[in-house]
Amino acid sequence: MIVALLALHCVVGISAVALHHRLSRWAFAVAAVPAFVTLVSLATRLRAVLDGEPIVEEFSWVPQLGLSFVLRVDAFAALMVLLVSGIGLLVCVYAVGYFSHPKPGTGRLAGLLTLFAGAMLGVVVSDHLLAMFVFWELTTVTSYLLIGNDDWSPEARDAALMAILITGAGGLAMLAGLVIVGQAAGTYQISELATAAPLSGSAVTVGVICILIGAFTKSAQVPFSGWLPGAMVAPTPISAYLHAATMVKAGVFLMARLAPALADIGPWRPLVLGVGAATMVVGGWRALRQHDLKLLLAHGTVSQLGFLTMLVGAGAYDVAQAGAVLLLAHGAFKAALFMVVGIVDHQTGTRDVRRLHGFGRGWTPVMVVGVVAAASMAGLPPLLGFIAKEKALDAATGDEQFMLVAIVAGSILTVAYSGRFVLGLLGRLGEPDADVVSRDAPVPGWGLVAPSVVLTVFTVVAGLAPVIVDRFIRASTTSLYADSHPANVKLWAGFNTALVLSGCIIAAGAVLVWRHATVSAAQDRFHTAIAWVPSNDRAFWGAMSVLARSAKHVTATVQNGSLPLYLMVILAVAALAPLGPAVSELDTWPAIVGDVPVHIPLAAVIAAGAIGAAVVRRRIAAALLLGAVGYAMAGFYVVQGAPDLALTQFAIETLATVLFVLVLRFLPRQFEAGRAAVTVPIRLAVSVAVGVSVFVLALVASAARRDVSQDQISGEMLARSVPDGKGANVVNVILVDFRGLDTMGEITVLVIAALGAVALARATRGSAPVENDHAGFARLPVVVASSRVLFPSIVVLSLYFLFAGHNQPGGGFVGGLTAGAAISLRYVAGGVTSVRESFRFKPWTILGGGMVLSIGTALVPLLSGRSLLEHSSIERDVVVLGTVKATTALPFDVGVYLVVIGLVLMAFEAFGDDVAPDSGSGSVGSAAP
Amino acid sequence: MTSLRISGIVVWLTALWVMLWRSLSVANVVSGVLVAFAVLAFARLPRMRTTERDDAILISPLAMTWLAVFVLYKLVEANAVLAWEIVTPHNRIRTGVIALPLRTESETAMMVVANLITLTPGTVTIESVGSPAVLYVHVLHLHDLERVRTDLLQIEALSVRAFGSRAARRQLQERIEP
Amino acid sequence: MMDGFAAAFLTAGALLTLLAGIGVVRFPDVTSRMHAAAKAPVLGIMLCGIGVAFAVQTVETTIIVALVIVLQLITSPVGSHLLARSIYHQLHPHIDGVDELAAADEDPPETV
Amino acid sequence: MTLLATLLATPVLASSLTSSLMVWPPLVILAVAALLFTYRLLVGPTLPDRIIALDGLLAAVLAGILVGAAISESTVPIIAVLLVALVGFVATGALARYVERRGG
Amino acid sequence: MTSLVPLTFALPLFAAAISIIGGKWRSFQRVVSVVTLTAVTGVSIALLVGADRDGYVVHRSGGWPAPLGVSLVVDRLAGMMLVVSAIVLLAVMVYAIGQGGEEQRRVSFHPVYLVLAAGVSGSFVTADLFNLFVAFEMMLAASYVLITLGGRPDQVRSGMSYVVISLVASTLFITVLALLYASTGTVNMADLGERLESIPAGTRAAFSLALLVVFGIKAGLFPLFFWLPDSYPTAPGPVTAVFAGLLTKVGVYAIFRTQTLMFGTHEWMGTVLVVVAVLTMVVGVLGAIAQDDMKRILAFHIISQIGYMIFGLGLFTLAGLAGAIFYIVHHIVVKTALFLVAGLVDRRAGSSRLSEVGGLVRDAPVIALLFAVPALSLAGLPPFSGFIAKFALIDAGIDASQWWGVAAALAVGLLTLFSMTKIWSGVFWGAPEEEPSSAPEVAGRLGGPFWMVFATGVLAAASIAISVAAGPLYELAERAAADLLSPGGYIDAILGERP
Amino acid sequence: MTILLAFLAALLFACGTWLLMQRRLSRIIIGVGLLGHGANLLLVTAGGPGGLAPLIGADDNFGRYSDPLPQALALTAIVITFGVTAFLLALGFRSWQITRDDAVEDDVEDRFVALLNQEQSAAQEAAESSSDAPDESQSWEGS
Ligand code: NA
Ligand code: NA
Repeated sequence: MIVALLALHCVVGISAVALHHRLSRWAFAVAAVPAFVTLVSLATRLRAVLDGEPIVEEFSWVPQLGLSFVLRVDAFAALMVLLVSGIGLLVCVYAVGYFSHPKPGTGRLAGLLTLFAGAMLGVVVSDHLLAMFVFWELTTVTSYLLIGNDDWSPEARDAALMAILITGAGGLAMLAGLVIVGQAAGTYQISELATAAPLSGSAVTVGVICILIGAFTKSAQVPFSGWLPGAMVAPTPISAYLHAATMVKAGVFLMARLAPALADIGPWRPLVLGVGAATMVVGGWRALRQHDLKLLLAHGTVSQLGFLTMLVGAGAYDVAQAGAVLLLAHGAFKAALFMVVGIVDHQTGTRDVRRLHGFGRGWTPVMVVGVVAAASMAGLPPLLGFIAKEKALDAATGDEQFMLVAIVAGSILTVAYSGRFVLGLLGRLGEPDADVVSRDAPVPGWGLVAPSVVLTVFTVVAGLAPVIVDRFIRASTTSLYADSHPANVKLWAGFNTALVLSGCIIAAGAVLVWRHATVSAAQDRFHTAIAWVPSNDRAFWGAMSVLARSAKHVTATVQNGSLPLYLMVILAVAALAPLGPAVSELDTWPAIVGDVPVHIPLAAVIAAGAIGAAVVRRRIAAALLLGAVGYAMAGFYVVQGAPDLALTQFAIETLATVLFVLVLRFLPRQFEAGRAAVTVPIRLAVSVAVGVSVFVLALVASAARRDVSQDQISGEMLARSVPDGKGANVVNVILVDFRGLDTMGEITVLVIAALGAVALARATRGSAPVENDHAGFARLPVVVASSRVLFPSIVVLSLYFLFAGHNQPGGGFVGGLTAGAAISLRYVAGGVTSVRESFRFKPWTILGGGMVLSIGTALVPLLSGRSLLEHSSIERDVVVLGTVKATTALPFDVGVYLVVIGLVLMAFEAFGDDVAPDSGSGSVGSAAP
Repeated sequence: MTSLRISGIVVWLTALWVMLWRSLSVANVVSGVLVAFAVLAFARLPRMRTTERDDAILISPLAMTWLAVFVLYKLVEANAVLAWEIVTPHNRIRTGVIALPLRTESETAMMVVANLITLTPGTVTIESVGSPAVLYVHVLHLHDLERVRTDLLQIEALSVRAFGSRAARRQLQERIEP
Repeated sequence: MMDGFAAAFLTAGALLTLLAGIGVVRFPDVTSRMHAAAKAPVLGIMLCGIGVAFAVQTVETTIIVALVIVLQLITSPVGSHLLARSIYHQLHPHIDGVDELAAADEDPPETV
Repeated sequence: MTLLATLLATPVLASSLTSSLMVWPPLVILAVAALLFTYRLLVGPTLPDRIIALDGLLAAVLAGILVGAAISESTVPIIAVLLVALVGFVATGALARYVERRGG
Repeated sequence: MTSLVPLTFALPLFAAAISIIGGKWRSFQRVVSVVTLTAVTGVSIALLVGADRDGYVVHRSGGWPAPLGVSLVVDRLAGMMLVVSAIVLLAVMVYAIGQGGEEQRRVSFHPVYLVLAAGVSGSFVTADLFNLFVAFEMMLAASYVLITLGGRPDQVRSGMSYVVISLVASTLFITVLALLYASTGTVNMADLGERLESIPAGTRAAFSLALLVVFGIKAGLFPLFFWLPDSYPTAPGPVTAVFAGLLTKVGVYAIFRTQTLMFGTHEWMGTVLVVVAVLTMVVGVLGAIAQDDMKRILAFHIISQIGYMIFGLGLFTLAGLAGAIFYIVHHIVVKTALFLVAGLVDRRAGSSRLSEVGGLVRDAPVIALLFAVPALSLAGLPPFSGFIAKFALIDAGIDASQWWGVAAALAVGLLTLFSMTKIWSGVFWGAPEEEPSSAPEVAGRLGGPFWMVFATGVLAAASIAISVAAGPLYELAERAAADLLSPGGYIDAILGERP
Repeated sequence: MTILLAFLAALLFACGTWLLMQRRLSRIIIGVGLLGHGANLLLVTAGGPGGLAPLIGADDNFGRYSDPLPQALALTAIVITFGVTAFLLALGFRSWQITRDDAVEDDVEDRFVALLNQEQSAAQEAAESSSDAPDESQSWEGS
């Protein structure tokens, strides 16, 4: 049943939001449906609930995390449901009248309101801390959307932001608190919490503080109360619902639920009482200063929330019972008062007491409602508000001295601002020179007035005959404090201290009302004196601006947008992080300084080339020095017994040089001596750090080999290469067979690089190459004629590498790179035109074809249930030719070969043109210094 | 003098293939021919400016030997000169650029001549203009201009005799003895 | 005996390369350096190759060394030609004697 | 000093040449040549100077590989020399094309 | 079943090849891409089911036994990553097709995207460290191309940074691989896990830190992430989305895999990770607050969210790891969805700058809804998936008494909420304050082309589905975490049972 | 790993690092190249000291083979680096098309944030220097 109700809210809410254009203000009529259904459902089960048989429903969500929805409607929950849905229903009816001239977003409000009501309902029926938190946060979000619904207005947006951030912060703190407490108690279920073993420990203390922070923010307790008056930018029906009757009660509700279990834990009671008292007094004080009736009510609400906090949080059942009555009373009178203010605003266009000068005759019901509800707020008999306050004073007269004082002080202020409200409403605070707007204001329709009348009737009837709520209140109290025996709720509790105090309070309040001008002047003087104390608003927005500033500062510092600096940080970290632990293992200094004499000249060339490349200022010279390093490395590979690597290095060096030339011919000759991003000492330090780190790691890593007993995995590769891999060149067998998967990925990288290079270089002109006449590219007969012989010769060599590679140095890569050199020769001889002529297929086709061939070869064995890349081989005797061996490694390698050729062709497609595609003037000479 | 009329490029590529495999077997020759034809089929050779059938070259083994000996001699001689130049402090360098009007129109022949000139130390071909080509040669030791020119033209004669096409031989003949 | 030949050829080849190196360092201008470097290494590698052929003494090695020598002889002048040409046109080196190309450029011959 | 001592004390890779004396001179000579070329590569001053030097350096490396092949009596490394013999000039040509366009 | 493992990356690769050849016909490319990615999704789901049933699904490429060949393995974690990434890749592909743009203009979009998909899958399934490098390279190479697709000046600028940094990271990776091989003589991860136990502790610690740095660059850890927010937002919309959702998580995955499998769970490493995680969270979220562009705000949040995942890892407890795994799964979906929304906003309003956009809640309510769901989820608000993820981590953190980490996680959660409201308020509320940089494209009631909205909606729905199915999903994450904490099963699955 | 080679690798890494930390893409590419050489040096030496080329049966009459696996890995790494370098050059080329240079400029958005930060600290200093005049627009009173 509970879930169905929640789902109903959800569905109706979403539908209303979705259809809000069509429904407009009638969306509120739709929104009333779930509230009504809820009330009816509650009514049917109320008897059992009040008899102590709660409705319980349980749904597991993430059981491992203890996340589940335990929904439980006991008497206290039923009280809250009554508030939420009852006032919700009335507010919806009221809103239909209120929004007589709906704006485009009005209908959406109804949907959001329904969603909010659903969330609030969820909060009050949750018997599980985490489930309650889920709904709690949903109320935060929906109220954000409700407050900011009039999104054109910056004030609305700001208020919404403030509300969501403050309550959101509280929510997160609360989450931590809930988890801490839940973990300590071993359960998240509220009904089990009270019976669990008493909690203690510093973690629980922290947890309790966190939970209270959450509750305080939601219930607008000092110092988190600033968002609530701000939220008054929302339309009045919304304010009446959210900020008077329901959402702000969530914190109170939570404290009421947890107080039985947690009130004895260290900071709970002092915090609850201190904060509640401060809130009650400060809120009352501020309410007394307002000219805007709605703001007056808002601050009044803050004050009442402080009152409630003290009552429900104190952890004693009699005080809590007073709290339950006050919850009910406050819901009734505050909603009614907001409705009244809304009516005034709706009919006159103002809520400012200085512009109200009394209303005409038709307004009497509104005035009566306003005055009676205000009287209930002030705690005048025989209204429900009076009963609540009496009960509270009575309960506090025991040992709650502090609370008593706070209640008295706060209540005096309450009487005063209630009086101010009444005076304002009746036009007694109107200023003569202000526009008179109220006297001729149109009389509000019954649709607008009726809901507040209903509430006020309840206030009066329940005040006169509290017996109608007595059972409810007592059952609620028992449901919170199982072993308690709450007294009956009575209008006349006898002549006791509380009554005397009440009288004094009313008298003192009346004096303040009577001398309201003097009070205002005194308040003004006081505020001038303490102007240095930041207001809630100022504190909040100040904090926000500090946040924004520090965010900008931090970001501007670390995120400076400069690649050199990023690299500096990365390289420094990469060098220093592993260096520390590595150095500690450097105790075993290796014995061997060098093992092969030829290393010395090679090292000398490499070192000279590297240092030269690092310091030389000409771009192309740096490329040449890198080439020198590459050649020496190739020599080194030969020395180490790695001919395949040497071949690859030599071939790549040739191609890389050609590519460098292709690009560098456009770029400025020298590196500009511009502003250095990283200063020389730092660059030097980082470079040295990287060098040292590599040095140490290299030595330490190879020294560690002694400690590993297993053989290198390549040992088996050497053994199985010929018998199982069908190839004598182990490197090639590794590349196409043992680790053919790497090669598959590698050719893919080449394919992508090729596609990317062309896409980039031709970014602005589509994919079609531009024919150009090579004005600057002299045709050299000697070279052309030579290349007629050399081009096919190099291609033949490349094919040799391809076919011999499985047994001799070579392979698809070396072959492809060699063919790439042949293509480069065409460029040298005749420019890019000649390159485009060099093969009968388009680069795309070669590239894609090669990839299809390789990957297809890899995939085929899967079809017959074997492994990816599992090669098969055949050996046949052919006449004349002798034994012919073939393995499927060959087509794989042919694919590799084609891909490399495709890459080179594509590179020339990309930047082989003599005149850059969109170089504007087209003259390259102009770019040259 | 026997001359063989064959497609020079196919022979060369096949020979290259067989040499790369380092063994003269039927399989290698057959596959070499196949590879050669495949390469010529899939790859397109650079276009020559003239319309001559370049592959129709005539190989004369005897003349080729002469050419080889001559080139090797020049190679060693010029290297010796250069070595002397390098190791002695004395500076005999006198640079110059001379024109070398060839007598054959074949671009292949021109290419061979130009490359042989470059190969011999002390001389480098830096430009080839027109047809029949005029080669411009940078000379390191230009002391006797005409002697250098004669030496270099000797290379042309030798190489055309070694593997010039019929037309090239005719042109050479015509222009040496008009 | 054969090892003696091998060592001799290898040493000679190395010396020729060294010679080129000295020339490249010692010669005063880029054109003469070019002359020094363009050829000496060719012969140097040739000699070293012959040395290897003597040292290893297999048909395979001989064939491949022969191939190296032939290819080196074909390709090396092409690069040198290109480089020399670019030096002449871009660096305008001082020419001691006649410059018939400069003369021809002023009075260009007919081209086909 | 210890570095040099260690290096000198370490035998070369297995050699079947009768006397290592016959093997050492070419390698040392080539090392000196390589360093000379490297010097020119570093100081330039013109781009063709560096290109020439790089070509020379490459030649020295190739000659060194050949000497190594002779020492180890192996044909395998020569294939690398063969590759460079056939394609090495392409890089030189491309660089020359650069000089042609952008000057030395 | 084992034959399915290589299909996760080989299928997209083959499709990429076909797509290159058929590059002239865009609709052909589209069909190939969608069919392939759908197939990969199916395969991934099957693998996840298989992995959850058997623990490990192993495939030996080339038929070679480990460590001779490259072994591929799908365990529960890899299976989860495969499934979620396949879904995201498919959705983004549909979105890209709906958008047109660079997808329409460039021949290379489809093949490159497919390779990206292959690289991502490959990274998840490989059990070989070098092969992981190769898979990374595939993914990265594809990302280089995608991030610069269009060649605009800002793309070139940020592309340079991106490529260079990635290249440096790759070089560092190779370096570490070299050193690891020098120490152990193997590159198989299971094998490494065994052999690294015998090397000196300092050396092993150095390796572990070095790999953390290598993957930390890709994952976006403090202080290695600075390049990321500069790079991602300049890419075409769908590309940014898939980068944001997947690429960093591949780095995170690699950290999870290598640290747990190869280096064990040491307390000092946990501390390092938690400190790094907290700094990453905080600096990332502060960066987001300083921004004025929806895409950049979201990009900074990638960083801050990575911090949460690493925090979970650093706890080295079952709950922490399970929470982190859940977090990864949730975040991939949600972050991708948010960037897809940013693309919709960009298209609808002509800009993604908060000052140049406004009022979309009225003009394009569908986009607003599509933003709200993942945004609330990202902020960790219940009942969305992000709440469960964040809650799981906070729960684990409190359980492990990592108070500062928990406090940071909560504070950063609040700031994330602030960021999301900032976007909401700037984009969906109010009115534009400045002229947008390009013309808005008004497109029907959905606020954008159907397939774009559809794809975004699918991911938003997926985020809700994660939250609805959080129970079983978290159980799965817990089983995956248990596997990570006891890597013996993984090692045995790859190397076989040994005495 | 000998000290000589370890030092050489360290030098390559140091020079590469030096080149990386500045603004010209072509220099960065050179730096990446040096780093790549350093990494390959480490890879190739990771298999232990050199030996015979791992060609089974060709020259296996003496000595031992060098470790083929790091060679294969290095080969893969070299080729990948080559491909990516080609792409990086394309980026440089594109950069030249746009800006006539290959400078890696700072990120515009980041500079914008930095600028805001500067302005804000300047404003703050100005505010502090003009002493603490109370802000009349805000009162202690909420809203
Ligand atoms: Na009050
Ligand atoms: Na805006």
